[in-house]
Amino acid sequence: MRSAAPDSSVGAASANPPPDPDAASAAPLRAVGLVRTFGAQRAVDGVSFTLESGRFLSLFGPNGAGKSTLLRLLSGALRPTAGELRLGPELLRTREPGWQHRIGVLSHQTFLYGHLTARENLRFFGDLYDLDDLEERIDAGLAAVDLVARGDDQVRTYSRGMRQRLALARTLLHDPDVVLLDEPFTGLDAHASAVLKGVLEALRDGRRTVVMVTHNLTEGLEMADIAAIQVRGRLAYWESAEGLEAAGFPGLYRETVEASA
Amino acid sequence: MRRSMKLFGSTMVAIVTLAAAAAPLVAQAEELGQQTLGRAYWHVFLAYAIAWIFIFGWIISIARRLGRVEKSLGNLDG
Amino acid sequence: MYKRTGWIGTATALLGVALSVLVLWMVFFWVPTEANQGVIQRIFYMHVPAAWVAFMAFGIVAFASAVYLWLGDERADMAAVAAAEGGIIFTGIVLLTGPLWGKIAWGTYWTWEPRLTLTLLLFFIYVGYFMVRAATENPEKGKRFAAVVGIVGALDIPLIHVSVLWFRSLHPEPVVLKAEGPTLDPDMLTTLLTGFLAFTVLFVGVLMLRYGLERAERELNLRQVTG
Amino acid sequence: MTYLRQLRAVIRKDLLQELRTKQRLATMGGFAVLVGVLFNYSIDQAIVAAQDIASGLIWMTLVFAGVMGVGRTFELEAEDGAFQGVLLSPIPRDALYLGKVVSNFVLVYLVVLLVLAVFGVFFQLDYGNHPFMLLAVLAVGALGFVALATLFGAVSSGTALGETLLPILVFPLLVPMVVYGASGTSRLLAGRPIAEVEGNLRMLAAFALVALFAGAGLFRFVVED
Repeated sequence: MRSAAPDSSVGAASANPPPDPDAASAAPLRAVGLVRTFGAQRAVDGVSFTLESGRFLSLFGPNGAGKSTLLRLLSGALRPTAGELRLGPELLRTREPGWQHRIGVLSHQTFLYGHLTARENLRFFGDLYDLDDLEERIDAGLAAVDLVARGDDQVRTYSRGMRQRLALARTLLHDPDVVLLDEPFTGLDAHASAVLKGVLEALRDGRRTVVMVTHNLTEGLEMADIAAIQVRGRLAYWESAEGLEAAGFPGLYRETVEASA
Repeated sequence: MRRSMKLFGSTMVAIVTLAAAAAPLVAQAEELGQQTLGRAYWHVFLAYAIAWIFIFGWIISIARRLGRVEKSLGNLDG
Repeated sequence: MYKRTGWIGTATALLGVALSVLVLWMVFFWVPTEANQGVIQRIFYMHVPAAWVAFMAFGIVAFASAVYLWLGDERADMAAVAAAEGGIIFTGIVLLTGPLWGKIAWGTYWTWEPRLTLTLLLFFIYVGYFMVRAATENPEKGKRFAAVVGIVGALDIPLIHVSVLWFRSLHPEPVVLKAEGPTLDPDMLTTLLTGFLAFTVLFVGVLMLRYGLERAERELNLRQVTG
Repeated sequence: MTYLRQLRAVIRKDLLQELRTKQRLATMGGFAVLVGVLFNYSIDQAIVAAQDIASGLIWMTLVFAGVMGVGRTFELEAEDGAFQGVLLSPIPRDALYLGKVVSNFVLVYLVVLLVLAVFGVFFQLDYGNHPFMLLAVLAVGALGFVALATLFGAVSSGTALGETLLPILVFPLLVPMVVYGASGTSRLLAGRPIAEVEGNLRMLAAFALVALFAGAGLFRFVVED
């Protein structure tokens, strides 16, 4: 049985003696020259960056800029046409369990089965990740997103906000080091989006790296340590969000997009 | 472009050769056909005609597509 | 590289055409008429080589598909498409000329003669191969789907062959073709072998041209989108 | 251990889902019964005895109902992107494939049993002296069918044509299964000894094995981007 603790993942257990538990989580997420083409189209066109662990990256960009493709490359669902991806010293090899254990993805689609209950959904995914102490994890996860009372109801009876909260619990069930968010606020009412924000805020324990793709400039900037703008497959902007004025950002965004388009 | 023209030219030469070879055959076939086994002869002719039409249809279609693609590539270059 | 393929391909195809003309001459002017079946047996010199080419093409499709899935090499996929297109042409020839023979030799256009049945199924596998390609929006996915069709088809074909043979033994044909003796008349054998040689050379030559076309088309496609 | 746990999770999830919705069982079962009704009117039983052609009817119903049911597998997975979530998890693709094969097999075999029961009543079929051999022939045949249909169901659901493409891809490949399955079944229905069917069963098993190995090996090329 494999526990999902970060130090037990495949890559860390290489020839070298096991590193101290924090080493793996302190690892930066690094992309070098990532390219992904679909047929003749270059959706992601030479993206390189280093994201220190514990940071929150918000990735903005117009439609068709390749943001989702970049996110899918980071998740390992898509194989890069060229370039490589590393978490610390560890090279991402697509479709290797070692990587998949360390990544959690939350999209605007929930990845949930409507005819299963919340617990059954989590149990299914927990089995796929071969998690230890699954029932405890499920209890904790449901408690974190405030769904304990509805845990045995079928997901199709849930509201959109509840589903998204459950999806968040599913994303974090295996305790990933890197969390990827693809437009997580799409279609959420104010309340659900506040709850989601609260849980995402709690994710920032300095250990987890988060990458969020979003359209919403204010929401995205509010949470970010780093703001990036992707235009036509390339990263056109990459700055620390600390010095950024929320009021001035839309103008900056528009300029960047127009300059690169 | 030149290559595809060459290909097309060779196709035409082949067809002419085939026609030249076939003309006496057809004459002979009509003669034989009136004597015996007419139907079998016609089936044999038909079979060979089908095979040649298919194969040359394929070659000609390749030549035409190649011509078109090379023209477009030439336009991109020029 | 592309230029070389084009030149060698054209030369090989021309040689194939020349050999095919030679076969025509042999079939219609030179080879003696077979005693049992008569004139209709002359279809055989083209029909059997065409079937051989159709199956060889499928072998190439399956092999190139496996290489493509394994190594992800675009060239393997181009070879597979080229061979599949040839395969569908030659299965078409076999399927149309077989009944022409059958009508005279067996008295009916279609019988569930095992080899003819096998060719029909092969034809449909080729049809599926192209449909899968045409129906996918992401071309990379279409290539992989087609490769899967090609490989599974190739794995299944021996089983199909055994089963249709067995089915035939279960239900004897109403008019059974007399087996040719173990030794074919030497002139007939020469003609048949020339037929095999002609179609094989012709197929290989045209395959190279088709490969060159596929290459040029993809190059054009790439440059149109990026350039 | 991990592998078995993942495999079991897929099977359990699929069956649970089917148990809740009964979508596929209802369509397949309804189809099978209605086919029986239509067959009744399409056959003049004064001329042809149902017993003589029953094996063909059973196998054709199996194939058509099976294509309907198995073709839906991946459409159901597409619901709210669930399959993407599965593909992001570390489950080996062959475990995913085999899990799907098992759950589809359960459904198809339930329909086979329904067909046997319904046709038995409709046409007063006599299932011969070896009903268990009959069940075995149908089980091995259905396994081969499901192994191919699951692989190509994933292919067709990935295309713009969707499920309509599945029969075109899979029918030519099913010939060995139909030949050995239907002839074995008709021998059993005619009361022939078991020894005459053992060869058929062996060939069906060979077919199922080839299909399973091909599917397990190739599935990952079908489901991934």
